[in-house]
Amino acid sequence: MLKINNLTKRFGGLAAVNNVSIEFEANKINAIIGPNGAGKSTFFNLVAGAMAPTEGSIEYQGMDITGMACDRIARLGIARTFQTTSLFDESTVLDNLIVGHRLRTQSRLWDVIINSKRLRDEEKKCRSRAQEVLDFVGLSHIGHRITADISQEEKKRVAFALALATDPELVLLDEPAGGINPEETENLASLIRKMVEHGVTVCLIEHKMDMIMSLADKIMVLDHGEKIAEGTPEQIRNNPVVIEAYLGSDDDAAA
Amino acid sequence: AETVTIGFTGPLSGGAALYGQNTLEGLQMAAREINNKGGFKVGDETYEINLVSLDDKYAPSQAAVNGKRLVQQYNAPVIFTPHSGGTFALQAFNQRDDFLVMSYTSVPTVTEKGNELTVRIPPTFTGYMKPFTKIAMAENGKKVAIANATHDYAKYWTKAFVPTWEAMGGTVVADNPMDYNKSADFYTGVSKVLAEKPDVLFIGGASEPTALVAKQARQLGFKGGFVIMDQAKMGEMSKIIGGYKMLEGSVGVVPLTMYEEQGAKDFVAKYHKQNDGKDPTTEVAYNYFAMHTVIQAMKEAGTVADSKAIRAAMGDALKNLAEEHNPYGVTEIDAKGGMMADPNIATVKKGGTVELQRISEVLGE
Amino acid sequence: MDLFMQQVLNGLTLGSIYGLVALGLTLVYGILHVPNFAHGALYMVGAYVSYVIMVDFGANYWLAMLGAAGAVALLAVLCERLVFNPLRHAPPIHDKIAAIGIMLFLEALVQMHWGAEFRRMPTPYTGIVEFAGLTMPAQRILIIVGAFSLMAVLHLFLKKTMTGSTIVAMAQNREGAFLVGIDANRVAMMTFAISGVLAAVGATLFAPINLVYPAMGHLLIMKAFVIIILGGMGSIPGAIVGGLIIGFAEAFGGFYISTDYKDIIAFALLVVILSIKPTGLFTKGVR
Amino acid sequence: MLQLNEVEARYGSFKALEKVSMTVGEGELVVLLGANGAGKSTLFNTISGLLKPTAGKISLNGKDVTGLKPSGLVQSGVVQCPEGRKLFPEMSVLKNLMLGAYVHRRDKAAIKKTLDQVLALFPILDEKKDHPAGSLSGGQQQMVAIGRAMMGRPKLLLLDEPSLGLAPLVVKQMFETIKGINEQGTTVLLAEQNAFAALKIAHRAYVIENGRLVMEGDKDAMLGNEDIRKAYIGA
Amino acid sequence: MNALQKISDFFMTPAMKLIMIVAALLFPFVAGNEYQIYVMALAFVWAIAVYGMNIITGLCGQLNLAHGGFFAIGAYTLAILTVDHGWPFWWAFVAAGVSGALLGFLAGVVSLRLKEHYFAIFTLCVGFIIYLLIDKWEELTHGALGIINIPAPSGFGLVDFTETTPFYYLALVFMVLSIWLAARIANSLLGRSFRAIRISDELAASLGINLMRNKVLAFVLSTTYASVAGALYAGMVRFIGPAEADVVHTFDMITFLLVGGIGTLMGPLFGTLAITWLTQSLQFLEEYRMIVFGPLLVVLVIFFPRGVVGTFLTWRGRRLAAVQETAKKESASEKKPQPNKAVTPRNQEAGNHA
Ligand SMILES: Nc1ncnc2c1ncn2[C@@H]1O[C@H](COP(=O)(O)OP(=O)(O)OP(=O)(O)O)[C@@H](O)[C@H]1O
Ligand SMILES: Nc1ncnc2c1ncn2[C@@H]1O[C@H](COP(=O)(O)OP(=O)(O)OP(=O)(O)O)[C@@H](O)[C@H]1O
Ligand SMILES: [Mg+2]
Ligand SMILES: [Mg+2]
Repeated sequence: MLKINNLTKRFGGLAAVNNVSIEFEANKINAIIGPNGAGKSTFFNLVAGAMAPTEGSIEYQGMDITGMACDRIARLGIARTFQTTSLFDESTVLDNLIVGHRLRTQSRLWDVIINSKRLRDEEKKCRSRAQEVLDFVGLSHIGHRITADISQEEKKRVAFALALATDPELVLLDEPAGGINPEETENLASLIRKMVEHGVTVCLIEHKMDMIMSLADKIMVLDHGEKIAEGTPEQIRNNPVVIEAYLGSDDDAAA
Repeated sequence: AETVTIGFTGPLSGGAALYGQNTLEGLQMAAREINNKGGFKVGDETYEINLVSLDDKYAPSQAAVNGKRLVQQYNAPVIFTPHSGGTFALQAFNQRDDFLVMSYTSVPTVTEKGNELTVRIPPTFTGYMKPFTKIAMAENGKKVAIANATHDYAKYWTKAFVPTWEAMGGTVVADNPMDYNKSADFYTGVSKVLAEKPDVLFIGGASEPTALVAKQARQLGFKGGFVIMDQAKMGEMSKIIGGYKMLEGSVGVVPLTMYEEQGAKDFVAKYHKQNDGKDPTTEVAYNYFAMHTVIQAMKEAGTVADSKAIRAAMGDALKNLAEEHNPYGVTEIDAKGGMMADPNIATVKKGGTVELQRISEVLGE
Repeated sequence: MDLFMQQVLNGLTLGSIYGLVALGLTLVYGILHVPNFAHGALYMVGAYVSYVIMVDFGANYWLAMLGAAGAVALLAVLCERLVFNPLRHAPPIHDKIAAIGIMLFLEALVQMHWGAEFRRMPTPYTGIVEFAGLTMPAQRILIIVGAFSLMAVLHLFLKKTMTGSTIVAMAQNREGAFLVGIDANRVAMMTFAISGVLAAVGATLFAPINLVYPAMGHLLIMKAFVIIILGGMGSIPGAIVGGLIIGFAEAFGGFYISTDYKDIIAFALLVVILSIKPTGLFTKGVR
Repeated sequence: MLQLNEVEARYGSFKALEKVSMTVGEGELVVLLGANGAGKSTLFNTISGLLKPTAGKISLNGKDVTGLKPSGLVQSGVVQCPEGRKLFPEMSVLKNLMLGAYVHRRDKAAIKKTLDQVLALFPILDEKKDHPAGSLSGGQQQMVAIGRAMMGRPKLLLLDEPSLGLAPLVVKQMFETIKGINEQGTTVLLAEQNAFAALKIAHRAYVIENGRLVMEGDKDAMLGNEDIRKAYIGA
Repeated sequence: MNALQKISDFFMTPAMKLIMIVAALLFPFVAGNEYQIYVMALAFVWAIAVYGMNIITGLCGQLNLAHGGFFAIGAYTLAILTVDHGWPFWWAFVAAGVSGALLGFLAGVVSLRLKEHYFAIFTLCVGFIIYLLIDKWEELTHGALGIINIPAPSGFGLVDFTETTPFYYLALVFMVLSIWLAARIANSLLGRSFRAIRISDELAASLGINLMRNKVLAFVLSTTYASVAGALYAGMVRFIGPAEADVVHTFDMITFLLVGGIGTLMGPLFGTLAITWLTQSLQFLEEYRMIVFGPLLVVLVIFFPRGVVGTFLTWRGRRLAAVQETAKKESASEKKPQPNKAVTPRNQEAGNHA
């Protein structure tokens, strides 16, 4: 589904991502782990089109998307969440989600002026999609609340729903469980599984090893911008290079 | 007694506030004078003046709004405005709404477009072209460089001045007007025109920046004379640059304080008394005169409401106006509503002495 | 050649004053992210205070400068306390509007008190210095020397002293500055005070070759804004270099092209530079 | 050393802390456990003075410090390493650290010593010391934040979720570091979601829920508590 | 539900809109004099421009300080075409809108590459360049002299728009059209795209929204509004000069927007009318009125940052959420199915950007 060839991104002298090649399969959960500053977020930025790579290519469903603009890539079916998401505070939660489906609609200024049937249909479609994703992330009970008033954790799930509203085939989740307690992490993990069941491919950056190990079908480990390992959780857990660079020998702390 | 409302819209705040306030001051001074004497009589009725002034920040649209307000809400038959833009904006509806525009601007177009209810208070500036040119050429030479301001009034001036200068055998060696109100510094502009070695520098805007331009020209080694546009008054300039020495060889207009005529002297004395010896500006004097003229015209016309009749009585009003109310000695109004006068112009001779002459004297008419 | 050198000196005069005013603006922007539209009004008040001290109290030029610096610093601090501090969490448009409110207020106040007329500020330095065919009034030399010395002092203060660093720190993270024990309010006040001082000194230096009137700050503040976005907002070298660029653009553009179009030249320059480098000349690539 | 008495804090009308009373003794390492939004950061910000309590009293070594400004508290030795780091992004890493020692700015020699310690603790920072802090990765920035707090040579160090966004290996080192800091005599109050690791190095712990302290106990009692295990350790 | 809440609900109903329109239609009959009608008509013209600003600044989050410049471009296009080239008013009027759109497109493409404060100050400079061009390019614009004798809108022999009252209705029609279109845009998917950009560029782009295209569209819409307003203005005041392009007008418009409530539907109108009448009533203070007005502005942004309409809407939104919460609790305790959608009034969500 996603094929990365010799991807490199340099900031000045620093190679944040260095010659990484990997292939992610459809309908799987793919995780990226690695020490801080390994280049994980940068990797996501490259895939999502927020930055152009210095070298290398990205192929998505057989199509070369290297250097393509962010919004086009989103329309091709790649969605993402950010570590910190801002939302439209003065609107209701549901309202925030409607725009998520905008990229699947065709209406232009002209439709708006004449209030065309197309526009009305599409607005209906967006609204029902928003309701769906809200149900999906389990927040339908707060759809009417002003976004400023919901809890931080609920906001995270709204951001999640927003990504889903774009009808993605691949979602990139950057540390979705950062600052979330174990119970909620577990809920989130089931949510991710549920997404895969519904035919979405997931790419995930996370430091919570428990979660990764139980969720991921495939893990890529980055260090200093380079891919140092790739494989199933089992393989990664026992990979000495990874242990050396990242996990540490005593996994107490990673509990 | 009854009251009659006279309106004013002009810049009372913002960059042109000083100018607007000076014009208003002249109107207020006259109104106060009349009211203190118990008002004025039209027919059997005695009226007092209620002068309502509104700020328009020099914006034509605000002048229009103010005009509407003065007419509709205050029933003013006469509205004073000290700028051409405001005048044009008022002219869009003054005939329909039936009020007289008293315009303090020397831009000729305000009375040339055939508006029947407009009076232009000062004489047009075109009268200065020939005498200024004649004197400047005689004192200095035939090469002029243009370095006056860029606002509308200065543009009008330049447009009239250049052909006159050339028609009388002169050449324009440089043309580089500058924004007098907004420029931080004139050095660059002045050195640019001086590079063409002119005999005469044509300058002018508000008095104070004009004085700075003259000073900087001297600092940069200019030895010729200045033609000073009438908006700047030599007297006020001399205060900024310490006397007339720097203006040697220049021609321009002088403040009323230097006029020899009795009307002028009376007015200046009166003003000095009321203002701790401060000199009156031209704006004060002309608007003082204009207010008296309007009231005189009301008396002549026998009405305080009929603006057409008041306009029609202007000519007679001028004839019967007391000398002390007419510092500039204006005697006539033309058919289109322009006041006509024969003002003094001044030449600064060697050593900084100032010589006054009427325009008609210079031209030998 | 003389004429060329003359323009260089003119450019320096203008550039140093522009730079000084832009510096105050950029510092305040750095701390509160407020484009302080009232800065031009502070400059204007500075000129009036100097004028009053010299003309009405007959004090000496340098004393007047000192007095103006103190008074405007106080005024700037008041603005910070009463207006910008309460607005620090508000969306950016709000600060701008509030700044405009202050500007309108100060201008109206000055006009009420001193009237709208042009005033001429005296200076003891009326001589003209001539060398190598160049004429240079003493006051202009004073402007250049004074402005650049002040900039140098400020630079050293910000770079070399811990107190200076607190200003830079706070510009980058207010809460972070709190947490290391910096009294952020004091720093904000100090910054506003410095910007006030820069405005007042700039005004006292420049007013003697110009005029003092309520609207005198308008175009200057506009130019100062051009300068700080040209140089990169919040950047100190940016403000100085930007000031010089605009000063020279005006001097040379005004001389070799047209004085009437010199402002257009400055603004066109801005469009060109920002089209090439959208964050200004001196911003680093990090946010 | 630190004593809170019925402290209350609000955001507008929302009561984020309710009657919080707690003590932290000299030399202790106390952990504050709580779910997302329980009020940990709010409590920390209240102690460090970023937030003013609406009721209650906070005292430090018997001295009332309620409502003191953060700068005052740093002076008295309370230094917080905040959630979200709050670095000076365009300043170099080194300058960030130096500013951490702002209140000790006159004591040049001591600053140098602390700096060496910090750089030894986080060698990557030594490597990056001339880079702007904002160009570092999330985890590296966290190190700068902790390092900066340590530069203040705190008597009481408040660490708000220092492990947030850190790689497991670094988390482990981090906890060891914290333990080390504590053993050298600094009192530490630590907010964590990583309850197990935190408890292992702690002396005592409090549990906060919905702005209220609901449980307190020493390390072993906490580790043995079934509810705690279920709610926060997830084992 | 108390009386206050009932009233607030009433504000959101279609009946309220009807009342407002009827009130506007009746205004000339109840106005004390023509001056009030004139001021009102002028305020309507300004309001049109402010609605434009609300699209780029309120919805899309880009503070455009060149707005006054585009107002002037509209006014000048109309004036030049009618006075110098003898075009009929309405043709020139259309051309004014088109030139506002075209020049807006050009300016937008250049300036929208910049972000936040850079964009704001850059557009401030764009506005100043427009001013300078108008002031200096004498061959085209008559420079500092301005353009006089601009014709009033032609009434095709049916009405005379040089009269104040007919012009008032004309301005009213254009303003209602503007609000109608603004509402359409705000509540449509297009408006939602704009708002997503306002939240964050990054987020919007990740949702597949083409930043540049949408920003330029919003910018062009806003400049078109501004130039249409400018053209009407020229037909009303019938004299224009370079001062029309002064930044002061832009500042005025921001003030209107802020007082009314930025990003809301009725805010621009409310703010424009409120401030216009306030300044008119402060006229008696003459040159000192800024001493009152300046601090008033400061107080307003400190204590009512969302403006009047914005404050009202937020308050109402909270209340509705609370009402639903209790409704839900009650229904839950009665073990009925949740009347989720039934409770949501249709205009609730419109209300937030309304
Ligand atoms: N815009 C940028 N400019 C310069 N350097 C950058 C930029 N963005 C990231 N870097 C550098 O690239 C490297 C990789 O950063 P990245 O944010 O991708 O790490 P990460 O793997 O996501 O780390 P973490 O887990 O801590 O979030 C870091 O050394 C960082 O300092
Ligand atoms: N600035 C604020 N305004 C309003 N409410 C706030 C604010 N900051 C926090 N809250 C609310 O106060 C409560 C406690 O938040 P706090 O940040 O203290 O939690 P926490 O325990 O630190 O959570 P986390 O583990 O996510 O850091 C939450 O419900 C949160 O939504
Ligand atoms: Mg990252
Ligand atoms: Mg927290």
